[in-house]
Amino acid sequence: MLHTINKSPFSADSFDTCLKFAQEGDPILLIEDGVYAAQCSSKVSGQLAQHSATNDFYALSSDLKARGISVLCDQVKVIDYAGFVELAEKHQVNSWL
Amino acid sequence: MLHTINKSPFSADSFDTCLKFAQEGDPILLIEDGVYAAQCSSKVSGQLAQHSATNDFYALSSDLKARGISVLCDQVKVIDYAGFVELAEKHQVNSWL
Amino acid sequence: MKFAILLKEGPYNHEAADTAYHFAKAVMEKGHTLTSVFLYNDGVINVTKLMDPPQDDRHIANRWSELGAKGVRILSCIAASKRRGIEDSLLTDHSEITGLGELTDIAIDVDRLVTFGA
Amino acid sequence: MKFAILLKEGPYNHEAADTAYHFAKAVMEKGHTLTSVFLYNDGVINVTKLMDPPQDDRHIANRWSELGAKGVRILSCIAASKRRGIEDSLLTDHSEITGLGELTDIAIDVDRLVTFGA
Amino acid sequence: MDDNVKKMMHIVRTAPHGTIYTYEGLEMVLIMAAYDQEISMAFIGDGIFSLKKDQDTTELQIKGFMKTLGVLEDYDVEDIYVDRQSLEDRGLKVEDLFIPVQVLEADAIGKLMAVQDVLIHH
Amino acid sequence: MDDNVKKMMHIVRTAPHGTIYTYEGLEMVLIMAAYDQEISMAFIGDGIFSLKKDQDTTELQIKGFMKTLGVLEDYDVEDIYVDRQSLEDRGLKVEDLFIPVQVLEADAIGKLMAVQDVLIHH
Repeated sequence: MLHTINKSPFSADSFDTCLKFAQEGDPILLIEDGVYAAQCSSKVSGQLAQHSATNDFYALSSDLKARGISVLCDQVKVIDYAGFVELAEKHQVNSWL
Repeated sequence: MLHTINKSPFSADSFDTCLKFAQEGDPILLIEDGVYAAQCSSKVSGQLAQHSATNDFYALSSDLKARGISVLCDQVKVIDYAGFVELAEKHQVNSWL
Repeated sequence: MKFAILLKEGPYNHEAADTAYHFAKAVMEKGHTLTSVFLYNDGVINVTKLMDPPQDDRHIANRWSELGAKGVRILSCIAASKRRGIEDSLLTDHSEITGLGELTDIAIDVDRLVTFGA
Repeated sequence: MKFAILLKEGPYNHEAADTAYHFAKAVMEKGHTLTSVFLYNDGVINVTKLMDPPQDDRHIANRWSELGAKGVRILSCIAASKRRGIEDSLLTDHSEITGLGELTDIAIDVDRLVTFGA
Repeated sequence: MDDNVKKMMHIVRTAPHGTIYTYEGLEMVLIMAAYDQEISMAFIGDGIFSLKKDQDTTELQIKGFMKTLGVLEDYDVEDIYVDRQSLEDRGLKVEDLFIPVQVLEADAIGKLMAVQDVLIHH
Repeated sequence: MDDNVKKMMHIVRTAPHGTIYTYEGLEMVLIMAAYDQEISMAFIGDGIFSLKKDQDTTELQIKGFMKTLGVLEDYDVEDIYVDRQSLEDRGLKVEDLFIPVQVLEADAIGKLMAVQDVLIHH
């Protein structure tokens, strides 16, 4: 199952909640304000690093650029909308609004 | 200054943020989903109790009833819209959306 | 005292429009003047006369219209309205489209500008 | 594969309408079928033809209309539309108002129903 | 599995009344329940507040949804899951809820999510 | 104090682009700045992300607001405060921001709030 998170991990509970319910091996895609979780050296980067042992993290390129986020956590792969569709081909989608 | 908080303390940062910026003596009014902070025995009730030493807390009656919240923290005074207006007469209003 | 309201969310989707209305009524019942309700962001959707909620629910556009009839100016920001497809032809009675300069005049004029939103 | 989109927020106020559109285009570019975009909650505001954003910004209603012209059904939930003042006379080209039964049929029919919202 | 029967889970994550998501979410669930699909609901985070007993929106003058919650069972929506930790964090017990539910750990709900064909958050 | 001059603080608390609040908030600030009032801005919580350098919305195809941020000074909006803790929590430094700001502790910003005539959150 592909999980998408679209809210900032600093002001909403989507990031925490999604990580609680996602199963091992599920890919997690950060979109919209959710991409702030991909930036390194913040107070949530430890949490992301820890979960990267069991889940692959992705972030949407156009959302990163729009927000000027260039220094990412190592564990995050940057993809475009074509990559988003490819993940959605392989997995059902669970959008954590 | 009267501070209003209209979001659940469990899923948004308005409650925490407002408490950080409110000055001693400022009244704090919980409205809409903000009234969930008034319910006793939750994981945020300690925080409210602690701040009640320096700030008066109020919660809007119609919002409490709509949500079935009847067991409140001792420190919270229940008021109606007339009470809201009275607080706004005495203080400028800072709505922490 | 002179009050005004800034409402930043649309009807039904958020409670802000309800809270703003109940607060407005209480302000007037206390004998204060409510000069205006300024609609910004999705708040502009509050004044479409095409709104048609279920019979057993409140009609939010009619509430603003009712306050407008009592002399409260119900003002919808033009830039925000255009983005969301609100124009003069859609406006409920006693509401009008205006600019942010008007909001500034209101902010200067009143004793309390109270914001409701999400 | 067959895809459909459920869009739960209005235009401009939230990025959801943008994300949904870019995803829709990428789905079609990959050679998949996008059967429909179903608008719910404030999402119904996406299809008003009165939308008139600044010239140098994207025109979100036109985007849906453009997808509609390519055969994607652009569907606005009737109950949600009525609450927010969206009716047939306002609809942009290639969009229609329908019921939640239609969304259920879509959910049964497609391989992926992907939600965008706030 | 019958090709025409899909597993659809509705996930309620928002508190009631502050936003319309729970209300319009329940409208969606009732319609979908009329089709012969496997419908379930999960209440997570602030969503559990939507199940609280004694909600009375009369004074607030907005249409509530307690009646809708009450008829879910008649529509055969009987698989209703609640996240245990969400209850505990919010100081609620299962007795505080208006309808019968199954209280599960997050991991158990996550495993149920994993087998769904459609998931919609409200 | 001149009766006709009011202190108005605009408080930006939302991240950019995910919602329109910062964008439409800046539109409001520019208009208000044309009147002779004491306008200030405070960036708190996710609001500080709105000040991040190098935001490029071209690929996202939405209108950005970097130009608007750039002209605030020309409109005499020069009292721009940023909450220190919000920066630190988000792993940002003042050098990461697009315009000059004053970084203050929450309590200092709170004291500035206390003397305002009008406060608007975006």
